[in-house]
Amino acid sequence: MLRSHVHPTAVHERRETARTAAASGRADHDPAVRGDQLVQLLAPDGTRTPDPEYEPWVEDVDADRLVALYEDLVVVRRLDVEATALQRQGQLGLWPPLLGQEAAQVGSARVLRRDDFVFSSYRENAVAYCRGVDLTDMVKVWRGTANSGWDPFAVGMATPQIIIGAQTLHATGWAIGAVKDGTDAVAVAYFGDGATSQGDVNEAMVFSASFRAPVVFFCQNNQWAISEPVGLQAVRPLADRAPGFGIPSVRVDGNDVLAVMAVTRQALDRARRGEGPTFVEAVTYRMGPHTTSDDPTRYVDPADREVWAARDPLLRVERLLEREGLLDDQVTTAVKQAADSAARRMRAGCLGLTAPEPLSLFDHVYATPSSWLERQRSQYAAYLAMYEDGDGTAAQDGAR
Amino acid sequence: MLRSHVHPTAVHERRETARTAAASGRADHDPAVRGDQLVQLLAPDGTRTPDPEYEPWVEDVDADRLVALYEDLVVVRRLDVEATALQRQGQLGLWPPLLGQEAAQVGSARVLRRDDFVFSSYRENAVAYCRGVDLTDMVKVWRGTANSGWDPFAVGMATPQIIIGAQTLHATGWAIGAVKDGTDAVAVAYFGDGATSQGDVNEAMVFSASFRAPVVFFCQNNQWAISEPVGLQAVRPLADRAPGFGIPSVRVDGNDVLAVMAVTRQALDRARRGEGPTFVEAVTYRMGPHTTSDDPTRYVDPADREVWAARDPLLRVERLLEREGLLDDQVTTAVKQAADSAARRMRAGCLGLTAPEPLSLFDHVYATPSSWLERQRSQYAAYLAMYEDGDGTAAQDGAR
Amino acid sequence: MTAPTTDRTAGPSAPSPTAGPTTLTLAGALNLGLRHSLEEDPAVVLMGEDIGTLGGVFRVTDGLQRDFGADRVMDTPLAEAGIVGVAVGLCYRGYRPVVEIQFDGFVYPAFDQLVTQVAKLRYRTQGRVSMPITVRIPYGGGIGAVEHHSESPEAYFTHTSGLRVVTCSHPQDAYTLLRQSIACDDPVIFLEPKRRYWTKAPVEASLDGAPPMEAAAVVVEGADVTLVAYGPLVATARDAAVAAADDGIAVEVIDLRSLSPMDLATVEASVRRTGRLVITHEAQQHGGLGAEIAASITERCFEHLEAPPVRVTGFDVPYPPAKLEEHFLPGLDRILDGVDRVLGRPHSLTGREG
Amino acid sequence: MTAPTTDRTAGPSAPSPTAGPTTLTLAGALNLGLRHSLEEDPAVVLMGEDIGTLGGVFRVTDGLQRDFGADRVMDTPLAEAGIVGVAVGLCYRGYRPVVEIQFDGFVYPAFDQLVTQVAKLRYRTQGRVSMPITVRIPYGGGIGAVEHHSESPEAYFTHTSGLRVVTCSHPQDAYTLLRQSIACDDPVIFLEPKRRYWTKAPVEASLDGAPPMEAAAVVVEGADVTLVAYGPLVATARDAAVAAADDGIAVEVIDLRSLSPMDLATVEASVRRTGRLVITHEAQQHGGLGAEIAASITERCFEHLEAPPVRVTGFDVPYPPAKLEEHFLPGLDRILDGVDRVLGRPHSLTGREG
Ligand SMILES: Cc1ncc(C[n+]2csc(CCOP(=O)(O)OP(=O)(O)O)c2C)c(N)n1
Ligand SMILES: Cc1ncc(C[n+]2csc(CCOP(=O)(O)OP(=O)(O)O)c2C)c(N)n1
Ligand SMILES: [Mg+2]
Ligand SMILES: [Mg+2]
Repeated sequence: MLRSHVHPTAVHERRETARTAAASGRADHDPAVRGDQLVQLLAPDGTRTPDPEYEPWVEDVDADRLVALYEDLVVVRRLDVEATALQRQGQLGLWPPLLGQEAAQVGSARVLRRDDFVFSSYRENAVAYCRGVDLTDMVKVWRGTANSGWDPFAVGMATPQIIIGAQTLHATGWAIGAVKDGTDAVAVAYFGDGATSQGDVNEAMVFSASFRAPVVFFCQNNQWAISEPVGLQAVRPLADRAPGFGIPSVRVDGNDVLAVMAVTRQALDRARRGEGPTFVEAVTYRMGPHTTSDDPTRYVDPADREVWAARDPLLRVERLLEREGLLDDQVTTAVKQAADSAARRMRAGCLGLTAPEPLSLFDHVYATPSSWLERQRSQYAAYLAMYEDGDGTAAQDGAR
Repeated sequence: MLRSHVHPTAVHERRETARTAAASGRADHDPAVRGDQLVQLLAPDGTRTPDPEYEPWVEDVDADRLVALYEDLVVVRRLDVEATALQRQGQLGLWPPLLGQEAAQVGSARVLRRDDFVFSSYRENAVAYCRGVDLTDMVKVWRGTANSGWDPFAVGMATPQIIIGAQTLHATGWAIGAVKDGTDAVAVAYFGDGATSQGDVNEAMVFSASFRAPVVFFCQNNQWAISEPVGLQAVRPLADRAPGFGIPSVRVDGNDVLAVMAVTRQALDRARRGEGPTFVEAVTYRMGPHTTSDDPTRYVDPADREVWAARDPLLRVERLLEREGLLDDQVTTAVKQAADSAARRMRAGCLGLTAPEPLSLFDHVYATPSSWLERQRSQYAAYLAMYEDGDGTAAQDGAR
Repeated sequence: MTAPTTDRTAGPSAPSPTAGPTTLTLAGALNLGLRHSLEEDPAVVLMGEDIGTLGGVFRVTDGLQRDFGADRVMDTPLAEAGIVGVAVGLCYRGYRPVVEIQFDGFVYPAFDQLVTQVAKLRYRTQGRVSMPITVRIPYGGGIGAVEHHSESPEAYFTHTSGLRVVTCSHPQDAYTLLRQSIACDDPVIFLEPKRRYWTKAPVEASLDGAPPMEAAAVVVEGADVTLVAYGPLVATARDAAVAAADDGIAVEVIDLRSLSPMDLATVEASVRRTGRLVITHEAQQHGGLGAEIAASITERCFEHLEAPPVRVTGFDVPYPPAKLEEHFLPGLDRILDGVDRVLGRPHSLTGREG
Repeated sequence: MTAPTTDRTAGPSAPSPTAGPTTLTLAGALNLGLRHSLEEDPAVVLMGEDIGTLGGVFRVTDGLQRDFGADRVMDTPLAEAGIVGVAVGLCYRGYRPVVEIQFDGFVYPAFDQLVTQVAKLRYRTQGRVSMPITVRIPYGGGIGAVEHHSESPEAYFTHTSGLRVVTCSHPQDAYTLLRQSIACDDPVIFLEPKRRYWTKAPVEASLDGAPPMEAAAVVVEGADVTLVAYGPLVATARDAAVAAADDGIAVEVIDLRSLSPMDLATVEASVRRTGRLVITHEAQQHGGLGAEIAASITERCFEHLEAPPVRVTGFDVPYPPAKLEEHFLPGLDRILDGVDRVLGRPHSLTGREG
């Protein structure tokens, strides 16, 4: 028979939860999420949505933890706004805003262990924040002073990947290595909806399924790949793609920080128990431009944006806190101060970043010196030395 | 909820046939086909298997047509044996046998229209035969006298693709073009189980689903990619992969010529009606080596091969013909003669193929002459002319 | 990532092929070339990421989907191998696909389809299957972009038999070469110097009397040194010629235009007069196109050379961060230093070996 | 496709690193090198298509999965981008992956991962992330194979900053260079001359006293002409030197070994003595490595050159069908014709331009 169902096989036998549509409904009228159910624990109005399967995964989230999550969300949004401002002021060359995707990033990143490892794209600055990336390091790439800002091994996160989808294979390789090493650490690959069309991402699913690699494929479906709507990449929900590769998947309300935490924890748990990869589709929305160079007025319907504005990931935590009486002045002030202080640190760090020393151009191409390149370096040093001011600046006109 | 089911969406709403397990069962004990049902119309013992969904697609197959199919199967097997012999005798450099895959190839190729277009790999010589490829043209590549043997437009079939999976994208592009042209012709991409791991094949599924391209992805799962069993490429049946891309799929007994015809017709019909791509997994077995250079004793369990020998695609048609009293001496003799005659023609054609003229090396690199290459050609002509015998043979030692 | 973009394309009231010269940016001239190709030949289709609704991240395809429909100007899924592989299939049906690769650094996923299919299909099929694909790639640095947005991959393509490679340096050639590339029955890698997208000049929107696609152009005449450049560095080379003139040195600047095949006859004729050759490109030096030019010209003009050809190129490092790119890219002064070197005047390596 | 294979590898009773020379085929020496690398360093893992149970289509990995387990010698799914991308991830965890690409023509799907990731990760991360990957690629023609099985893609890699590229021409170097490549903290493209897999010679299974990976080797001394070759053509170049000696011409043959970086000092020293340079490789000429050698040596030895460097290479056409490959590949006579040319003796182009 022609089939559109994927039948589970013995290879990856799993409990099939006979789940009611409890968590769904709210988003069903929306074309972006039509025809499918989203895991949700926290509704846009700040009420908790009961979900017997996923509730247990966040039962440790007490008042303190909730406030901490709120602070994260506020801080990363503040940092995003600050970086956008820095770009507008000419201090950064470019910035890819994450506005709207805070919950997807914070929720998933905050449940990782130190020894887990993140392979992300360029937009995961909130993930980087949660991993402990220094705020100055975070903007180096965007200021153009370095091709990457931090030491991946110090924070358990690779530096931003610009080639769409390439990092999913790296995560898979890391995960295969983790198994070889006998650890239960997990690799997490972050990528977008557009990335799912790339061969690399599909090959990562093939390899990770074959090797039962402990990797979580965390897809932020923010509805756009620059100007292209997700419907151009896929005619079915992205989460539907994984099961055919033998990878269980889950579709979560990506603007619900609790639900994101829950599904990510479940995926991590599967991976740690040796059950292999999981695919998470976090359904969210890119509220800003693709990058500061983009002009979304050319392709975004403002009405759509409005619909999503009502699902704001930060606001719903704020409402929950209000409902539960946790949002007193003290908290509000502390959170605001944390955000402002982070923004100040990022700004100061950014402004302090200067162009690297010219001859550093030749550093770190190879681990061991190359005769050929050493010659070029010394010739360029001689060239720079011709100029009186010694630092070679007068000589520099390559970009004109 | 974690899911392994793919939910059909409104985008590709289709009839879900509540089909019983009638056609399955026979192969269920076999690891190669475990856990799933195969469409089957003709059992290994030559009995017809009733199947209300697929039966109608082959109801025009009368006695004559059945005998013709039988002849096809016998002829293509005979040609395959002949080509293998030619290779052993040093007349061909290499040959990729199709032994065991006759029904999958003949069944699918014989239901195509003249204006459909095939994009295949290197193993589809039975498809080429059915498309009307000249037998001498068929062996040119393997004798090394040309990089491809025939005019694709004369027979509606591209020449063999060696880069695994690349042709699936070509089929998709052709199909997109066919829609633009307003024709209901269909592209058929043939590829193997191993190919499903390549990015290209997955991207072909993405593009064809997005553009609703009339393409049939015909995957011959012959259980092997050289020495690698299909289980290394996929932990679930290959047909399970397509639905997640929005492409309906079907798993068919690839050794049953009638079932293959039926599912292919259904797929072609969908495509012609504008319903887009279909994925067919023809479950079969490579009874011979990967190519004449391969040594399958290093990796094939002879017991497995025995299991599959009992499912021989040719034998079961023979048994059906016997049962129906259609296999009299006249038919047997005629079929044998057709096969022998084809083999003789192939052999004679092969032996008549000689090395191309040396300077043809420079032909057809560009449509319009290139100054650079014309210079090389004339310099090489001068070089050849230095040698007394004029044809340059004394000069040729490049390969030593 | 997208680089800064502006909206300065030809627009709907585009000059017709017979209307006489209009002042256009290089990006606008490309847009007009695409428009006229679409108008002239129904087999022409455009494909790429963000080329439809958005009009491309550099707006080179601005307005074309609106005017020619989504059937001819197709936004595609985000997969370069897929785009090029699908273009191959369209060629089998007689189409002439014009593919946009969003930035230089994103062409590599398509490399297999380009090298094993696009470049080889005509040869493989003894001329039966044509691949009239044009692959447009914005390339080169100087725009302060992040990694993978400033590369010069031309040498990978010029080493690939079966491909043609051309590049433009000013609006007129943007128009002319693009239309010729699309009309060409061979696959053409069409490299667009992205930092020159906003250069303005009058454009004659006609192919009448246009030089052939293969021809190099002498853009500044001079008797002392031959300076070969292409794409983004032609403007820099012209500036260098002006600066050298102040020193009494007459630099002849050749804009190569076609990188494969190259019009070496034009270079050869010049070097036979000047006896001195400087080649400049942004791409890394090792195995760059400069090596081929130097080697070929040495082979053809050995007796005429007064000094070994000098290459002024990017260094053999990955493209550096934006704040270092001025050191990577050949600029006016480094080119002049190369000119001094072939002339035996004091230069940066005076007194050093080699 | 697989090419003809035989089973002549070192086998389980492989000589230990200290056992003294054994006669091995080039394929056997590679097998032994892999074995010793696996023994010496637990971080070394092998990945590829058909390398485990089958032992590789050329049997270079024969017996290694049996002896080191499927955990260290991994058959992978059929996807080259996947293999290389996964190898990158393994490097992040401290592994040293040795990847086999089955044939030269199948490396292109991995090109993106090689160029944008493997080559650039160290630079991108300011030295924090190492990519000690070795990519083994059987390359070159002369085995009568079908399309995509006879290519010489080295120039794509030698133009890619961040990669090292080496190739071996005889069993000893097969062993030595492979072990050095695996031990190297940089990514190395390791090119194996497939038509020489069955060449036999004594191999010292030790790295003691081995020349550094970067060093070229003068394999035949001679005062009249310098002939630079690498990989499969070193044997042909040696034969050419013998043939030339009959004519009283002393050809110095240099086996380049490392293609990036190149040991030009050795070539330069030779050319300063001979004043004449011939370069040969199977790869297409346009933008091939020969262009870089010719350009660089001209730059460094201009005053010493008596004639322009001559390149004897594959022609600028896609790899032809097997029955034409003898015309494509540089052979003894074409190399000798090149030698005649640099010596000003009568040759095929005598009386022609250029
Ligand atoms: C291989 C490659 N092709 C094209 C691009 C250009 N590009 C940068 S971001 C982007 C869209 C990515 O969309 P998605 O994967 O949904 O991630 P998002 O930007 O929405 O986070 C594109 C096409 C690229 N960086 N890499
Ligand atoms: C890109 C690429 N990688 C590797 C190969 C080498 N190769 C040739 S056939 C083959 C196995 C293909 O298996 P499958 O797709 O199942 O087709 P089958 O040979 O079984 O018909 C391999 C690995 C190739 N031809 N192309
Ligand atoms: Mg997106
Ligand atoms: Mg197979």
